[in-house]
Amino acid sequence: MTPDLHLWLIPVLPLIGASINGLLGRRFSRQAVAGVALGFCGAAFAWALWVAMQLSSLALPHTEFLAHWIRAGSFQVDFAFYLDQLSLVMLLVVTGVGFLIHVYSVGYMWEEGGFYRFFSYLNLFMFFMLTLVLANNYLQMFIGWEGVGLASYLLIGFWFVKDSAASAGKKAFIVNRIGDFGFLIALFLLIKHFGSLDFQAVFQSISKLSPETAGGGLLTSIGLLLMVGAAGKSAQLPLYVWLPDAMEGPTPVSALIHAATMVTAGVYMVARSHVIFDRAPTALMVVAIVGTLTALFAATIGIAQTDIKKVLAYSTISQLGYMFMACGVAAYSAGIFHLMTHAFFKGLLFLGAGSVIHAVGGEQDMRRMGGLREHIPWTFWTMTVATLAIAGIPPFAGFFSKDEILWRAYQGSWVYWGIGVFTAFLTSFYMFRLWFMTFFGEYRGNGQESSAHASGHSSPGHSQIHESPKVMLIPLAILAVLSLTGGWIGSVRFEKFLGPVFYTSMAEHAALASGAEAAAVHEMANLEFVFTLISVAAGLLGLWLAWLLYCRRPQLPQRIADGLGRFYYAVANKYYVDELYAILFVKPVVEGSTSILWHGIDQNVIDQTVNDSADGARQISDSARHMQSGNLRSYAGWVAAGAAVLIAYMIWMGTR
Amino acid sequence: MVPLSYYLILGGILFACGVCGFLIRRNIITIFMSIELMLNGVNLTFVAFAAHWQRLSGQIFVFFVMVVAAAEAAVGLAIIISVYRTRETLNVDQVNLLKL
Amino acid sequence: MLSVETFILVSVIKTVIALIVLLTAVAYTVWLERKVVGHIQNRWGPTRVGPFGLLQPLADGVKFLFKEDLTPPHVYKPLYIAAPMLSLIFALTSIALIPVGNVVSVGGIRTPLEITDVNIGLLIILGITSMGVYGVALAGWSSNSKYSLLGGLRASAQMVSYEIALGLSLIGVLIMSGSFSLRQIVDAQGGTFLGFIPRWNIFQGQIFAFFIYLIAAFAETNRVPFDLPEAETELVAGYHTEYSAMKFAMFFMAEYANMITVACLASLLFLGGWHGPLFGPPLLQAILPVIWFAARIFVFLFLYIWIRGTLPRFRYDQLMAFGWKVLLPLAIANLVITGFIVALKS
Amino acid sequence: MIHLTLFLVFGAICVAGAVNLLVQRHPINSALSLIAVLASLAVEYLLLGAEFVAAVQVIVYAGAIMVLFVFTIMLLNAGEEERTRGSRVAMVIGIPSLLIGGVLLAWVLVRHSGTEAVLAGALPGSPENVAWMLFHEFLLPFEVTSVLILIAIMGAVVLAARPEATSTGPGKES
Repeated sequence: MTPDLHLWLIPVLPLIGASINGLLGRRFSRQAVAGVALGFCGAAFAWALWVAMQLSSLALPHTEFLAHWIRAGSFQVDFAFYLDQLSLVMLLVVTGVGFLIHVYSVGYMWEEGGFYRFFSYLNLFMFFMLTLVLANNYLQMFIGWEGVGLASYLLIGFWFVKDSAASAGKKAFIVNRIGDFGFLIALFLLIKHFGSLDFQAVFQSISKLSPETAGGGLLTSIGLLLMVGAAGKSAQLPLYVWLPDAMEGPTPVSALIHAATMVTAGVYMVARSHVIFDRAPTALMVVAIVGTLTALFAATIGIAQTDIKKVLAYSTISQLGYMFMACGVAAYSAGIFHLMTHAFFKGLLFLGAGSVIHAVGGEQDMRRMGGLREHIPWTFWTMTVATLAIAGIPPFAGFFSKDEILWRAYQGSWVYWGIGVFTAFLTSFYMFRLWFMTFFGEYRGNGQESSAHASGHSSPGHSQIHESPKVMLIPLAILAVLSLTGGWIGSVRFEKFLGPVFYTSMAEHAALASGAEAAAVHEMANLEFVFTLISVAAGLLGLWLAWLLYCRRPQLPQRIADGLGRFYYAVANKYYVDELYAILFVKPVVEGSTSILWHGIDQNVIDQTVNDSADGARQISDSARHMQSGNLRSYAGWVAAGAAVLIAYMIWMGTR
Repeated sequence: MVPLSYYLILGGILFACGVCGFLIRRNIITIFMSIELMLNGVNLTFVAFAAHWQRLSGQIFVFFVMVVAAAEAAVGLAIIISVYRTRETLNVDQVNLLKL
Repeated sequence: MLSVETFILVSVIKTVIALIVLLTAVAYTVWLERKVVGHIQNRWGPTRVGPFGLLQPLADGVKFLFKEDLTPPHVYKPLYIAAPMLSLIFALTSIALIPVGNVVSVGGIRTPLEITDVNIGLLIILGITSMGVYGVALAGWSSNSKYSLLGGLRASAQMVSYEIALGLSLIGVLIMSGSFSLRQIVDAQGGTFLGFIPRWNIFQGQIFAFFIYLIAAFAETNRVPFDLPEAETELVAGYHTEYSAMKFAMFFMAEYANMITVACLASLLFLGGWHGPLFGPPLLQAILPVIWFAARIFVFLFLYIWIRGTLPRFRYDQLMAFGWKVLLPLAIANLVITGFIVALKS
Repeated sequence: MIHLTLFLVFGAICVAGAVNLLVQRHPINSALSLIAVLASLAVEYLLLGAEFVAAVQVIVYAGAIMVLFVFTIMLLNAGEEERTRGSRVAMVIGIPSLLIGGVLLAWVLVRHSGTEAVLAGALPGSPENVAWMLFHEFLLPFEVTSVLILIAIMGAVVLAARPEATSTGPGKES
């Protein structure tokens, strides 16, 4: 048996931190709160690193049993932890990026109220995320899944006095519920048909089934339902609406939860369930289509956004679309690879954006920024790295992962590839648009004005544009390095590393990869190079266009916008999706609830029943209370009458 | 020899008189005495049945009834005294605060 | 068994004799009291009417009879009239159950020297005595006078309270003899032990009970030192303040009759009843027990009077406290101990 | 025969006392009527052979409980009950009830009289027998009633004692 790694410590450490801060943090100084939060989060990271170092000595997948949880007949769920290459990658990403963002948050949130609360939530999030990642079964994963939703809700609504923050939190929660609904039904189906939720047990029984062809069946349904869950958590097409609103939360939260880790849980889950998807081509296709469309759709919206964090939010959705696209063409390792690099550069982008916002005193509108290059050089350079990375410019991390995805997408269908390349162009365009608008040109903002428009960063001393403190810059620098170098591992090596996870269960697939495909690979190398050039060109084109429009001729975008007219407004208003949803779903539900459930059923049936019975009781009592006259003798009379009736009854019964 | 039913009828009459007294009298002490009358009516039936069934337990019950009556009289009369102290009346119709 | 007619005849004769004897005794107890108290107070007492004033009771009776029977206004008349009668009736009734001697045969008719012998005689006497309180209470209340009312209240409270101690003190004796019948109780005390000590209950460990009984009896009869109900200096005359003439005489007679009853009970229960040395011719032997019995009663009555002439009066709260807090616990203790000993013996 | 006579005589006294209790408007008269009822009931008990019950009836009921009543009446100086017009309810319900009761009584007398005679004195309710029963079969209830009495005593003392009064108030025995 492999050594006991005490994997349970990894999630539990942040939980301890969360409990300490949550229960006692109010009395602690900020330093102590930060110390506790960083200490436990860092300890989890360190433990994860140690686990990674033990990897060579482990027989993967490695499971550690902790306790029995549910035992109902033959159905059994345990608390257990599951470690394989996939979860290890996630583990390192989550703890590493999470730790860096913790560090960053200390600087970012230093002057905020509820400091301890923030870190308590943050640690709580870490706990749930790690539970999700390390889960041994779907149910435990679901705990983490729901838990991160909870933490996300709490953190989005961190500034709960702000109405928009509170409703954004609610929106995130409710939209996620829809996804969870699908997830849950998928779980029920799994229980029903396989009698277990344990990954290994389920996958073992599934791998005995043959792939389902068109028309679908059980696995297709499960896959589609899992995809619904993933779409909710990872903000995919129908259910993406909560993520832009989630930007109401503090920027580190956006970086950690809504860019680097939580939103990728869907990708992780699909990758984890690859056994199911592999045998459900229809579901897989849906995943690919959804991912592709989301990538394109979100990228187009991102072009017209002016809020720096909203741009990044749509960018995130778009990049998540890429990941799903990858998963949808069964290139799970490419998806996970992109997930990792995306965690680096998107986390960096958010943190950089946070630094920018911090610098300009809480301003988030890019139209009021500009020329910040000289004021905040560190932020500028790290953001540059991140932007280049996301735009897919070699040799930055994003290039490798995105290129891999596009190449694999092409193998799936050229349509995916075409849209993917176009999206890459758009991505490059809007990211450089952001870059140019923020750091180049003249400063368009106004110190006094901006301090009034704040999401919390409104203390008077902030009117001067200033660089962020070191505690924020160091994580930026580290993430910048990772964004630069993160891709150098190379997709091939990464794929080989993750190979056991995705191919062990499909022995024939491995044989295919090693045998028949080996010849084709060599042949395709040239083609792949061409494709790489195309995608780089798309990125550079986006850079050039952004330079043209937002640096060289800043008045041009307006003219284009005017020219496009309604279409531009549609894009700027996010295609009115929120409004559409409001009309299609929210309004019917609210109206229906109001007129049928509230006025109709609740007031007219339930309340009416209760009220009528109460009124009836009262009226009866009203007449009956005159029996209680206070007159002793009338009471005695009633007693005597009752006794007489009783005696009469007894006599009658006796004489019968 | 006296038939059993005579005793029972006598007990019934006493009991009925007690009930009537309880219902028609207003003096709280008289009402109390009506209760005692009822108890005695029952006691008579107890004793009569004890003789009828040749079981002594009927007489034992009478003792218990007497004990209860004594306890009741002690407490009840104490209550009457304190009621009289506060309300200055023995008329139950005027001691009617315990309503609504 | 006697025939019904004989039974009734004998009963009537016995009742008449008993009543005459009792009333005479009452009258001469009054005379005795006046004489004794007089001598205690260093005076002569009644001397004028007859030798040694022996006819004084007669004179008193005549006076009461001929005195105007005043009925004060505002009295509640039915009870005002009934109260002294009740008092006297209950006082005289209990004598019916008291045996004064052995069973005698007169003209072939064997009859016990008592009006009737029932096996729960003592209980009936207790019941009758407990009823006696009504006369006092009703008299006090119906007189519609504050002195009477206070006296009546005091008397009834006192009598009810001391009745418990009195009854409990008797239960020791009942345990010893195992019967409620006074005759059997007396029979159980016949003979001697250790050669010369008579088997009276008082010598068989019931000495405490005897003193408890004695004290309770004083209180029951409203005698000094427990004569609070008729404390002249406070309440004029207590419950019979408003009474005069024959009604007053009835109370008077009731009180002394009660004294005699109590003395009889003490003799029967504690002092061996009519047991005593028997000698002489058969006639004397038949009469001697009665004489012994009468002697005990006389001693007892003398004790009554003696105490009246000697002791001061209790305060009322002291009286109640004494009854409830001293006498009653003592009586219970006596009862428990007696029961324990008897249980050990058997 | 003599039993029946005695029963009838004292039964008549009983009923007369009970009715008198009802109709007398002064509580003291009612109390005395009740005493008469109780005393004659004691005689009835004697007729039934329950001599100990009879004695206790007189001693406890007539001699203690009723004394307490009389005492209370005296203490509170309860006056006559004021006259009121008879209530309509009493007329409407009471008189038919009375009639029904009377009919029932007559029916019982006619149907059941003389069927089962009670043997007077056949059941010796002597103190010995009663005590045997009381202290063997009914020991627990007996002890429980003693607790009841104790509680009643304490309750009476607490209720009747004036807060500022000394402990030697009348009417605190039971």
